[in-house]
Amino acid sequence: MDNLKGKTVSLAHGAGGKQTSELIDQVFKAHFANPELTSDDAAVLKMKEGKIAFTTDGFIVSPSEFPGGNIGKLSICGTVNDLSCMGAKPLYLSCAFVIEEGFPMEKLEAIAAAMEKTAKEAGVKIVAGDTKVAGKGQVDGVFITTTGIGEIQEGVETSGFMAKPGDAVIVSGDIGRHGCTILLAREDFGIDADVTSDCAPLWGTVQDILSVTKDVHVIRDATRGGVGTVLYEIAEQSHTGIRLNAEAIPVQESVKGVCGMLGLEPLYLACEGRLVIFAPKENAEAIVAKLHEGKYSTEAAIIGEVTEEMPGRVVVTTEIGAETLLPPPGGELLPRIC
Amino acid sequence: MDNLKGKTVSLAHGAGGKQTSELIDQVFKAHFANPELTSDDAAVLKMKEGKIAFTTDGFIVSPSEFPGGNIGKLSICGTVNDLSCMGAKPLYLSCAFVIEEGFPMEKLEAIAAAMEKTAKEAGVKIVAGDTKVAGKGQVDGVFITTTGIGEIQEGVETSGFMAKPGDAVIVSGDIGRHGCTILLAREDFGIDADVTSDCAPLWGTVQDILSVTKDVHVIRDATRGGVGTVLYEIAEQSHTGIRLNAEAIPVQESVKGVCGMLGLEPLYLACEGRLVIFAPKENAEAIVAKLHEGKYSTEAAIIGEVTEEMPGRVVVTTEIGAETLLPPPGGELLPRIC
Amino acid sequence: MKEQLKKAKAIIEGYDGPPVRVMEVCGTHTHEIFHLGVRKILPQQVELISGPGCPVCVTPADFIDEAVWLALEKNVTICTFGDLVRVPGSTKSLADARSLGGKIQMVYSPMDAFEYAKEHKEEQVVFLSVGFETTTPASCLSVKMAKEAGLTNYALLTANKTMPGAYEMLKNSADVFLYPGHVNAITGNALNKKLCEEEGISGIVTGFTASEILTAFAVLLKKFPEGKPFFVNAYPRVVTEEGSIPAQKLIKEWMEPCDSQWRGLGMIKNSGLRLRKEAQDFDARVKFSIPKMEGRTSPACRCGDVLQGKCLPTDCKVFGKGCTPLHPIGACMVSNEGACSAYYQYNSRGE
Amino acid sequence: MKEQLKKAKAIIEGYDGPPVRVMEVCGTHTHEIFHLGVRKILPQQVELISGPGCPVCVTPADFIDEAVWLALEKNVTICTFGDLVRVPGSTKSLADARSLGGKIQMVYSPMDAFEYAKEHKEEQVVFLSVGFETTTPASCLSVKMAKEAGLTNYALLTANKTMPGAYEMLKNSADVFLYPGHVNAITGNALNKKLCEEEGISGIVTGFTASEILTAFAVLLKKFPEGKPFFVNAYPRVVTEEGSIPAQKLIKEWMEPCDSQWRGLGMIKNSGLRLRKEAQDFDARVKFSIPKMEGRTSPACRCGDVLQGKCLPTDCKVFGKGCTPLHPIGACMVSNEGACSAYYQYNSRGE
Amino acid sequence: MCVGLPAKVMTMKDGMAVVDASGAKREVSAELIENLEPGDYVMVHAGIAIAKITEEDEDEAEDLLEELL
Amino acid sequence: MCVGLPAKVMTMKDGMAVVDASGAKREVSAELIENLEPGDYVMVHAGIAIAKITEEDEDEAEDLLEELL
Ligand code: SF4
Ligand code: SF4
Ligand SMILES: [Mg+2]
Ligand SMILES: [Mg+2]
Ligand SMILES: [Mg+2]
Ligand SMILES: [Mg+2]
Ligand SMILES: [Mg+2]
Ligand SMILES: [Mg+2]
Ligand SMILES: [Mg+2]
Ligand SMILES: [Mg+2]
Ligand SMILES: [Mg+2]
Ligand SMILES: [Mg+2]
Repeated sequence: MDNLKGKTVSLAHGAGGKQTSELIDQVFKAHFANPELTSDDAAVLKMKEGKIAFTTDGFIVSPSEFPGGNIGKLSICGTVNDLSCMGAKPLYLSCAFVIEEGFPMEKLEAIAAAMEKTAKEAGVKIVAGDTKVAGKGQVDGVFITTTGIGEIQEGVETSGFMAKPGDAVIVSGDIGRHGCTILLAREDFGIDADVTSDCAPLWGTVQDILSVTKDVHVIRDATRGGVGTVLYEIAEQSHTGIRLNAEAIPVQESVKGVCGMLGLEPLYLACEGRLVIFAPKENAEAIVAKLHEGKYSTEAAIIGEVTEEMPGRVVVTTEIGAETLLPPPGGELLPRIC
Repeated sequence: MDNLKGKTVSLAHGAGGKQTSELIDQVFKAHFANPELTSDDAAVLKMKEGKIAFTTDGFIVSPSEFPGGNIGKLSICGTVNDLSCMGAKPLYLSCAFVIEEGFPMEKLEAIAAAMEKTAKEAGVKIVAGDTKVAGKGQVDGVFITTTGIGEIQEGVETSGFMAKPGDAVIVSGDIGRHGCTILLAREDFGIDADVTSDCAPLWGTVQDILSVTKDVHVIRDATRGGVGTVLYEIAEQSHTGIRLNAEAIPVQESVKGVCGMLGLEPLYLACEGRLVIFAPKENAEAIVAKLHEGKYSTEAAIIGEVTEEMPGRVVVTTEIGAETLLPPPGGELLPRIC
Repeated sequence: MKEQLKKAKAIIEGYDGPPVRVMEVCGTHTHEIFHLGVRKILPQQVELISGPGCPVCVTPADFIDEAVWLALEKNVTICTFGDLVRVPGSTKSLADARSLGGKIQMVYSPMDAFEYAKEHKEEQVVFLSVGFETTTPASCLSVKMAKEAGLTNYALLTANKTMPGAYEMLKNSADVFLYPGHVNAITGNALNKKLCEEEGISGIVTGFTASEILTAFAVLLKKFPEGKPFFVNAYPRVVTEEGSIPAQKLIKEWMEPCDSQWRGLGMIKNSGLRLRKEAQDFDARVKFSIPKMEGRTSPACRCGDVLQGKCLPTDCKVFGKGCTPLHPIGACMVSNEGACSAYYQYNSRGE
Repeated sequence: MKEQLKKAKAIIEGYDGPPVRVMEVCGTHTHEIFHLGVRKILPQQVELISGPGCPVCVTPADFIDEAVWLALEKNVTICTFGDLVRVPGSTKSLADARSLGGKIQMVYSPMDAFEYAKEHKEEQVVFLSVGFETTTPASCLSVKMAKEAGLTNYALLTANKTMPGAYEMLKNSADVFLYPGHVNAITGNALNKKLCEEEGISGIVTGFTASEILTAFAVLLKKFPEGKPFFVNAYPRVVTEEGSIPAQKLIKEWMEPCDSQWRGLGMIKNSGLRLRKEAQDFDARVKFSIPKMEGRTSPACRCGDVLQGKCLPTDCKVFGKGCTPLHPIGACMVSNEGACSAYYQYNSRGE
Repeated sequence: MCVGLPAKVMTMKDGMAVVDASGAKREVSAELIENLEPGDYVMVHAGIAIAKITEEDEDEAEDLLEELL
Repeated sequence: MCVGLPAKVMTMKDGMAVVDASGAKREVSAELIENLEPGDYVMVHAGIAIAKITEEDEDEAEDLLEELL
C-alpha cells in the first residue's frame, strides 16, 4: 500500500471519527473483508445448535516483528490454537487493536496482511474488530486481543482435567523456538542464532490427531511458560504424575546453544505452534506417525507418560539414567549467568 | 481482600506459571466464578440455533478509576451495549487484561469487583479470560478487551444502514458526561465540576425500547466520538441527512460549563451509557415516554429527524432559528482556548 | 427564541440598505457566527469577511518549527493551548513531534504551564505564548510568577501579536469592522474611536453570545445606511473606554513591541510583543539559542489573501481537496476559528 | 547412555567404602547435580553438602539495598545479571524497584553494560559486579574499556568475592571438596594443592557436564577409601596449574583485596575485591556517595548454616512454607543455584 | 480569538479567585482586577479574570436595541 | 557459580572473538587469551573467553577413568 508509506498512526486515528474509519478501511477492511465483517456494533452470525468453544487472548509481544512471524500472525494462531485444543473447528474471530501514537502504518499493514494470510490458512473469518490509539509511551507499539468461536466436533472431549495414568505424553514438534526467537530479537544479550518462531495455526494438526482417534484426553498448546508449565498445569488439574524422558524431548540444536549460554531450560521457553497431547498409550505411535506427515509436526515425539505416583509433579529421567524433579515453573524467565 | 493490600502485579504474574494462576484465582476467579468459566483453553458453551451478535472492544481509559465507575465497569458496559444495540440479549463475555508491572492489586481487585457487579446487572456471564503483564512503561496501568456473544431477539433488525427519512432521532439521556468526566479526572486543565460518567449497561434500556415496538431502525451507543460522530456515521451509512434541534439536545449544565471553558462541543464528548435511536416518527413519543421510566434514560429526548436532503450531513437548527452544519467529527479532541 | 433575539433577527433579515462588507476580525466571532448560522440569515447585500483574528492562523510555520525543535532536539516539555497542536510547521506539527516522543503538554492557561514547571524541576518547560492583547497578560503573569518562585526551568516562546497594525493594514478591506470584545476589554476603545474619527472606519465592539452578536449586526445594519462613520461599544458590560489599566501595565512591564511576521500577511511593523531585555532569562530563543528557522509553507496556500478578505477560502485551489481540517495545508484550516476551517466545516465541504 | 558415563555410574553406585562428606563449593555444580539427578544414584554413605559458591546467595541484603537506592533515588540505570533480579533486599528486590519505575537492564556480560553506557550517554549506568574469580575479570575489563572510551557515565557497584577465605573457613565442613572448574581456570590449582598438602584437605577440580561430574565422583570415591589426602585436576582441558595469568594480572590492575561480608557466613577477611583508588571514578559507592545501608535479613533464615553445611535447607523452619522460590525469604532460595532453591525444586517441596 | 467565559467568583485567596461558570469551577488569577469579591461576576480567559462584568447579556442588548429603534 | 560454555571461535577482530556454541553466536572478549584463532575452542563466561580448551570432554573423562581402574 503505497499511500501508507512513511505515515504513522496518530491520536486522531483513535478518536472514533473519520480518521478512525479511514484507518480501518485502508488497513483492516482491506485485509479482513468478508460478508460477515460488521460495520455495526456487532457481527451477526448464524449458528447451528451444538457446543461451541469460546476463547480470548491478548498479544503484547515485543518486538512486534520477529523471525518467523509478527504479532498479527501470532494473534491469529494463539486463538485458533486454543479453539483447536478443545477439538473445535475455528469459525469466527474478533480482533481488538491498541496502537501507540507514532506507530508506522506500513508495519500495521504488514501485521494485518499476516492476519489475513493466517486466518485464511486456518479457515477462520475475522468478523468484528476494534481500534484504539494510545498516547506515545502508553502502550509498547501494538497490542492485539483476539477472541474466537469454534464448533466443537462431535465425539471429541478434551480437557486438562482428563489426563489418565498410562496416557502417553506427546509433543507435536521441537520445543522452545518462539521464546528463544523473541529473546534473541530483543537483542538484549547480543546473541545471534539461526532460530525462527514455531508460530503456526494448528487446526490442521488437531484434525490429523483426531483422524487417528477421537479418544484423546488432553490437547493443549504450549504457549508462554512453555511445555513445562503446561505439564505442571495438567499434572495438577488431573491429579496425576508425569514422567518425562529427557533424551526424547525434541529441542533444536541452536535453541540448546542459546539456553546453554543463558542458563535457561528449554522446557520453559514459549512455543506458539506446539501441542502437548495426552492420549492412551496404545494410540500414541499411530498419532506420532500421522503427525510426522503434517506441515507443522514433523518433529513430533512421545516424550513421557502419565503416572499414578507423585500426583502434581513432573519427574524427568535424565541422561545419566537417574530421576529428578522438573523444577516447577518459576516466575519471570531470568537468564542465569553468574 | 486483605491479602492483596500493598501488593502489586509483577512480571512473574504474567509468566504463565504458578503466580499467574494465583493472580487469576485470587482476583479474577474470585469474582467471575460461574459453571461455564473455563480453566482450559476455551469455554465450552451450548448454543441454540439462531442468530447471534459477536463484538469486541478494547478499553484503555486513563485514569482507570473515575467518578461514576472504573475501567472494569466500562469494559462490561461497552460490550454489553454493543450487543444490546443489535437487539441481542448479552449472554457471554470474555475479558483479556494487559496489566502494567507495579499495578496495585487492590485496584485490580476493585476493577474485577466492578466487572462482576456490572455483568450481574446485565445478566451476562464472563466465561473466558486472559492475563498478560507488560513491563513498566509498556502499558498505561491496565487495558481490558472484552468480547461478547448475544442472542439476537426474534423480529428485531437494527443497523446503521437502515435509517429512513422521517425517522425520529432519539437520545436516551443527557450527553457527553463520560468524556467530560475523564477530561476532568485527568486533571490536566485544573477544572473541577460535579460531573460523573454516564457509564451504564443498557440491555434493560433496549428491552424498554423493544417493549414499545420492534420496528426500530438503528440503535447505536454513542461512545468515543460522542453523539455527533454516531450521527455522521449513520448519515453516511444510510445515505440520509439528519436535522437536529440544538435546543432539544439534553446536556447537563456543568458539562456545558466545562465545554464553555475549553471550547469543546458536547456532541463530540464521549458517552458510555447513551443510545442513539432511529425509529419511525409515529412511535417516537411512546419510546421516549417508556424510556423516561428507565433507570438510565430519564433524560431521553427526541433531538431531531432524518431527512432526504443533504445525505451524509448533519444540520443543526440553532438557537437563533438559523441552520448550520454540525462540524463533521474532527480528530483528537483539542481544547480551544486562544 | 427570546424576544430580544427575535427583534435583532428581524432587523437583520429585513435589511434593505446598500451592500456592505463586514469583517469580523476575531476568530471566535468567526466561529460563533458559523456555529449560530448567522450567515444563513444575512441578506445578500451583506458580505461577511473573516479577518486575521485567529492567533493560530497568523502564527507562521517557523514558530511551530522552533517549538518542534525544542521538543525533539532539546527534550524540552512544550506547554501549549490545544489550538496549536495540529498546526503544520514546515515539516512537522506538534502532534507529529509528540508521536516521535516529544513531550507536548496541553494547558488551559500559561499559569498552568508555570505550575507544571514548578512541579517538574527536572524538566525544561517552554510555554508557547501566542495570542493577542487578551491572552498576553496571562503569559506575562506566568513569567512574573516564575521569577518570584525563582524557577530556572520556565520560559516563553513568544509570538504575541497586537491588533493596531493589522487594523491599519486591513482598513480598506471592509466597510464595517466587528471588533473583538475581549481584546478591547484589555485595550479599551481609544484606537477604534480614532480610526473612526480620523480615518472614517466604522466599527462595533461586541461579545460572543447569540444575543450579543445578533445585536451587533442589528446595530451596524441600522447605522451603516446612515452613511456616517460610526463606532459603537455594544459590549459595555465587559469593555470600558480605557480598558484594563492593570493588564496594560503588566504587559508593558514584561514585554516590548517588535516587528512581527503574520502568516499570510507578512511582516507588520511593531505588531508583535517580545520579552524585555530584563526578562531574557525567560525567553526561550535566548535560553536555548534556537537557530533561525526557514519556515516553509505550501505555495498553493492562499491563507494570506483569505485573511485580508481578498478571496474566499473556496477560491483556494486545494480547499476541501488537499486541504481539509483533518489534513490541513494552511493554518486557516487548522483552528476551528480559522476562516478556511469554518467554511469547510459549516458551509461547504468543497465537494 | 555413553559407555564412559556407564562406567562412572557403576563405580559410584557400587561404592562400599566408609561414609564420606562431599561439599560442592560451586552453585553451578549444585544446580547440575540436581539437574542430572546425581543425588539419586549416590549410595547412602555419601553425604552431599551444598557450599557457599553461589554469588547470589552470599551477596548481602545491603548490596541489593544500595542498588535499589541508586535506581530509585538517583535514577541510575542498573545493569545486572538476571540472577540478581529477584534477590530480596531489606525491603525491596530489584524487580520491585523496576515495578516502581527504576530502570533495571539485564545483561549477559559486564561488557554489555559498558556498551549500554556508551550508547546512552544521557544515563548514569551502574553494573552490579558480583561473582567470584571467574566473573571478576569481565568486570575489570568493562572498566578498562570505559576508561579507554572516556566514559563518565559508567561505574561498578562491587561485591566481588574470592574463594580462598571461604575454603579456609569451611575446611572442616567436609571430607572432600568438589572445586569449581571455572574458578580454577582463572586461579590455577596452587591453593587447592597447598590445602591438600599442608592441611590434608582433599579435593577434586571438575567441570560441569554429566561426564565430568560423574567422573569426578567416581574418582573421589575411588580415592577416598585409600585414606590419604588427595588433589586431582579432573578438568585439565580447561584448568591449568598456573591458571590464567592474563586474568590474574587484569584483576590486580583494577582491583585490590578487601574484607567482605558474606550473606550467612559473616565478614571474611580479605575475601572481597574492590576497585583500586586509581579507579575510584568507576566506583559507584564513591561516585554517588551511597549512604551506609543497614541490611536487614529475616531472623528465621538459616542460609548461613546451610552454606556451611551445618544444616540442610529442610531443617529451616520456613523452608517450603514462608520461603519458596516464588517468595524467597533468604538468598539461598532465589538463585537456581542456591542450595535451598535446588532442594525445593528438585528434591522436595517441603510438603 | 479568545474564548472567554462569564463566571461567578466563589472564593478569593492570595490574589487567586475560584470561579464558577455553569458549574465548572477553576482557580484563576485575580491580579488584573482590584477588590474582587465573592459574588462578583468576571470575564475569564486563559486562567485570568480579564474584566469585572454584570451577570447577564440580555439587558445590555435590550438597551442597545431600545436606543436604536 | 559460573555458567560456562565451550564454544568454537569463528572469527577474530580487534581482540574480540565471535564464538559459536551449538549454533548460538556471540561476540566475546579474547583479551585473556593470546593468539586465539578461528577454529580454536574456548570456555566462555559472561562475555569473556576465560580459557582455551579442547573440543570434547569425553577423552579427558575416559583417560581419567582408565588411569583409575
Ligand atoms: S484552504 Fe488550506 S491551503 Fe487554501 S487558503 Fe485555506 S488553509 Fe490555505
Ligand atoms: S529456606 Fe529460605 S529462609 Fe530458610 S535458610 Fe533457605 S533461603 Fe533462608
Ligand atoms: Mg458501539
Ligand atoms: Mg485463550
Ligand atoms: Mg492461548
Ligand atoms: Mg469498537
Ligand atoms: Mg515504549
Ligand atoms: Mg492455550
Ligand atoms: Mg464492539
Ligand atoms: Mg463499543
Ligand atoms: Mg490465555
Ligand atoms: Mg506509564
